Amino acid sequence: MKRKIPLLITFLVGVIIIISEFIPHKPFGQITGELENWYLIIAGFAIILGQLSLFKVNLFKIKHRQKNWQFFIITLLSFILMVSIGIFWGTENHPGIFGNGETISNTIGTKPFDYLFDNVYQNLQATMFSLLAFFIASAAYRAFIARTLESSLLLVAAILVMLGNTSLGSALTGWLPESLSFLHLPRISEFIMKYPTTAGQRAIMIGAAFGIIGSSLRIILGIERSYLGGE
Amino acid sequence: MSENVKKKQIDRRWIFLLLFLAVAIPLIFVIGLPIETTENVRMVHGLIEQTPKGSKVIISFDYDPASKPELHPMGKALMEHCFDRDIKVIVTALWPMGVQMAEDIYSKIKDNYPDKKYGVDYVNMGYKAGGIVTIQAMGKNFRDIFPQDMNGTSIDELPILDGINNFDNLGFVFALSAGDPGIKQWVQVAHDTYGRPVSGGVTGVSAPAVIPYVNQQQQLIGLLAGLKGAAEYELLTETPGTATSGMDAQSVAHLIIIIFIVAGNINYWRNKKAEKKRGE
Amino acid sequence: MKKTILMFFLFSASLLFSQDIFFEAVDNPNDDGTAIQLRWDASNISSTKMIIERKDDGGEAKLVQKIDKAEGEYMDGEDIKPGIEYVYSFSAWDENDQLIQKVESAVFAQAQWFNSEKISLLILALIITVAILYYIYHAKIGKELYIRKIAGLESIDESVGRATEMGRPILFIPGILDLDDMQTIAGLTILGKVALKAAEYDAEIIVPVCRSMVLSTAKEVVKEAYLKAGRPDAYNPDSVFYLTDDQFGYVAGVDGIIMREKPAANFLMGAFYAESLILAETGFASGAIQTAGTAMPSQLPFFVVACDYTLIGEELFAASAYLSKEPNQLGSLKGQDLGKALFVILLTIGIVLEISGVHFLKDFLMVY
Amino acid sequence: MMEHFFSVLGIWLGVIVTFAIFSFLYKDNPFYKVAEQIFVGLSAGYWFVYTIYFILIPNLFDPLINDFAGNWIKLIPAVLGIMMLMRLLPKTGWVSRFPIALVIGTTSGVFFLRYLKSDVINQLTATMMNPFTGGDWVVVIGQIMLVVGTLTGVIYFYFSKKHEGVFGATAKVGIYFLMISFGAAFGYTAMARISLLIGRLQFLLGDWLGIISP
Repeated sequence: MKRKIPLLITFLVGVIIIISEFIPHKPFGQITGELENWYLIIAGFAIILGQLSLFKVNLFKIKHRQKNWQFFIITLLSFILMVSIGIFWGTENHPGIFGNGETISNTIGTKPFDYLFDNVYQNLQATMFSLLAFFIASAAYRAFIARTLESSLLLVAAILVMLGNTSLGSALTGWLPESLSFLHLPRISEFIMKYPTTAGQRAIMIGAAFGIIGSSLRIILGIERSYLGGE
Repeated sequence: MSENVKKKQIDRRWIFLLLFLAVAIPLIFVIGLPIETTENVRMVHGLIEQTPKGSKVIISFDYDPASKPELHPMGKALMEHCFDRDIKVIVTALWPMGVQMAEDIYSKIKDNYPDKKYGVDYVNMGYKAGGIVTIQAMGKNFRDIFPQDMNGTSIDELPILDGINNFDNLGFVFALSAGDPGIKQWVQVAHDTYGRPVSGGVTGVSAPAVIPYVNQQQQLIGLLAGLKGAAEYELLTETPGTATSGMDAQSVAHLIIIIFIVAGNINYWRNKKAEKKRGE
Repeated sequence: MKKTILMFFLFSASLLFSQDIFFEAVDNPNDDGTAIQLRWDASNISSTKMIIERKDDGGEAKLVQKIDKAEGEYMDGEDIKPGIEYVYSFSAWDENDQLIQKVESAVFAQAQWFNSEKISLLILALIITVAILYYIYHAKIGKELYIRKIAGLESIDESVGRATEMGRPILFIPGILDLDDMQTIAGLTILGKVALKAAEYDAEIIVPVCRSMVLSTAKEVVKEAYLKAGRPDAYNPDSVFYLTDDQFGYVAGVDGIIMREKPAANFLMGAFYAESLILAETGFASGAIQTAGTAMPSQLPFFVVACDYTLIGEELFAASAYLSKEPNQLGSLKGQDLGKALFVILLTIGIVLEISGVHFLKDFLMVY
Repeated sequence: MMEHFFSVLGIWLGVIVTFAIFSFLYKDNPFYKVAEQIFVGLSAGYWFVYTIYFILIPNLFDPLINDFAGNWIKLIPAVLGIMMLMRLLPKTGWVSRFPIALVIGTTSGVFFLRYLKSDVINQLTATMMNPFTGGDWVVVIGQIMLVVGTLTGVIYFYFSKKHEGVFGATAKVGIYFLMISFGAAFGYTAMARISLLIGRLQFLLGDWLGIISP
């Protein structure tokens, strides 16, 4: 009961979706359309679940005084802050339960939710990801070594693409005559991208696609059940 | 194997500092190196040029502030290009923060287009979860997925959405995509299932994986890839912005990284040789 | 499709007498009968106002769309039902509000039972489904299915041996995603193999993880490996431990371990994001033999240049199937292989045909 | 006046968190940890609020409240959604299997079709070309590389045959193409990461210090 019905649901839903691809006639399209609408709503609940689980996990860590537990208080506080100002006064285009909070908006320029998003969140996220520029530079010097024919090919292609993808590439080889224009760095980089890279990435894409097709099929047919969890 | 390397390891923080300077200095002292356009960007430009006036298009903002430096200039140049060509823009977002990204661009450019009205020439439909399944649902019934725009106005009161029941009457779909869900899902559904033209702009990280879709089948019509793609597009639409002004720094930083790779390799092989000699 | 065109001619040919404006209404093919395609070309006349109207089953005319393009197409999907006749009219006015011309076109909306454009998709879907099920069945009844050796896996013996020789530990990282990711599962299968070797050679193994679910599974995997090697006493439960959930915090933690313990061999097997290159770099700098494997395409380049061996994409799953001998994985892999073989064969034939100027195979596979 | 104060304060807040994160480059430290946890908390809060305002209200609550008779069917996903939330409690966790089964079934069905069509069949037809036509010799060479690279690349990922003889050589060619494509990916990733740093410095030098015009 706890396992059989979910397996049956997965099977029926998967099969209906696949069938309706080939049979445009009623009622398959309608059923699929309805299922897809439900999916959106359930996905919404799943996101809520995700955020609440995060809350729960952090609460657990604080309660059991896990390593660095003090920092997780900050996580919880920022979460509560963002949610409450979002619900009280809403977001840029959405009123909250206390309306639009005009007094506050007039004082700080925007709604508090957007103020936090624009000034704190945006900068935090953008900076987190910009750290990677530094790590790439350091790894470039310390770890990217051409030890084999394979890695040499990789690095040469990388350098050509990097040169071609800058203004520098045009400046360096801009003097080449028309008859040698294929040696122009931006052209070389475009060539690498358009042919060998497309070929390589296409091979990966196809391999991965068969993998996804295989696992989808196993899930629909109930052969693969790990998504239901243990017990 | 690489015992040799660690003995002469320099502190990586010096490398960090060098890169920081390599990016900061060209931003302050602008060189203005030339930019050349590539075919994929010209294809994107051509698609918008060839779309008839009055057409309605979807621009999907599927990114968040983490990719803003790359995708935001594309979004801005594209939206201006559409407004210049009298193309009506319907904004959707598969990432929640995409809503804000689109609004940020619209609020910056709307003063230059006083005759463009919200709800007639532009609308922001807000965020929907569910990725590929939701896109497929839009293709069946757009109005079920988007009963309201982001302000809560009913879809029936928005003139721009007259006749938009699914993807049928759209000029094209343009995805500004930083990952999953994003451009791949739009290609798979909007083009490969419903036959609408799809184009897009992606971050440099995802560009190679998306490039096989730019092919004879026209699964994608052109592609803007990373800051360079954005700068080329700014050049074509003659609206230089942050992408163009960032290209100098980009060039110098690339050069620095290339020098690092070459120096690192020379270093490695020299140490290796020295070690071999000692070993003999 | 042919029938539709024929019907369209029967109904609208008589109405299309004018040369100035071209206008036609056609049933949208391969749908459930709820859309009509409208196409027009009024570029021969100069008109300031054009509209399309529709009469449902002889009822009142109502506006479908105002037109501002001289040439174009529009899909009408507003309350269309199959089996009803719709009469569409296209009217154009000049600047003095004088009607220049009105063209009518009638059409029946129809629902189809099979989408003829998708026949190639259906055939390929069936072939692949049957192939995968066939091979899974074969694997289940115990038939031997061959899988080639994966180059990266051969490094396990070498790495573990070297670690033993040097008296330094082995570091294993099963990616940074949770158990619901296939790559993590594949990583843990490989962990089983590495831990077994480590137990046999009596080398120390360290497994820092960043998900609590992964922690318990990884513990079990390592413990089982030591049992299998007949050395349950040598198993140290503290060798598998949880660091932290967040990406960069985890990286900083693992970096610290690499610096302190100086493992002789690193294994990075599973799903990785941006942290891949930091881990690989630190590992390289510490002088370890590194073996990596991931299906994250954007991280593969960094592994290839900074590691000694790399399992590329699908190889990770193949390695896991090879090691676990699990019939579902094995059978599925074989079925997918058949798909790839079919791809190569069709592509080769297709290219030969294209070169000789025969296009039917490509046309058959193409939908639009 | 106040508005100006808050807009300046906003920039300073941005600068402070930017440097807090950058401090990780020196070493892992409490400032970084605090900034990181604020990031996690705000992010979760943002998703939470947006999901309610953009999905649950317009697609579920509003239709049910305004026109219950026409939308009663939406009670089904509502119940399934609540079943999903029961995962939060260990005892009722199993209830969430029903909505998960529906979600996984839908995704699997959609993936099966879409990947087969877009990533297999359409890639097949896109590669099915006469490589000798369509442009000058550069294009012809490129197209030959495209065809050969795709074929050999797929062969590399074929696991049912030993890599030896002609087959092994073909797979070897495939790996070279994969490596070139990884090289391009490497170059593009490096470009992307640097762009992000440029974006940050444009903020610091422009919005904050005003040295460059943003």
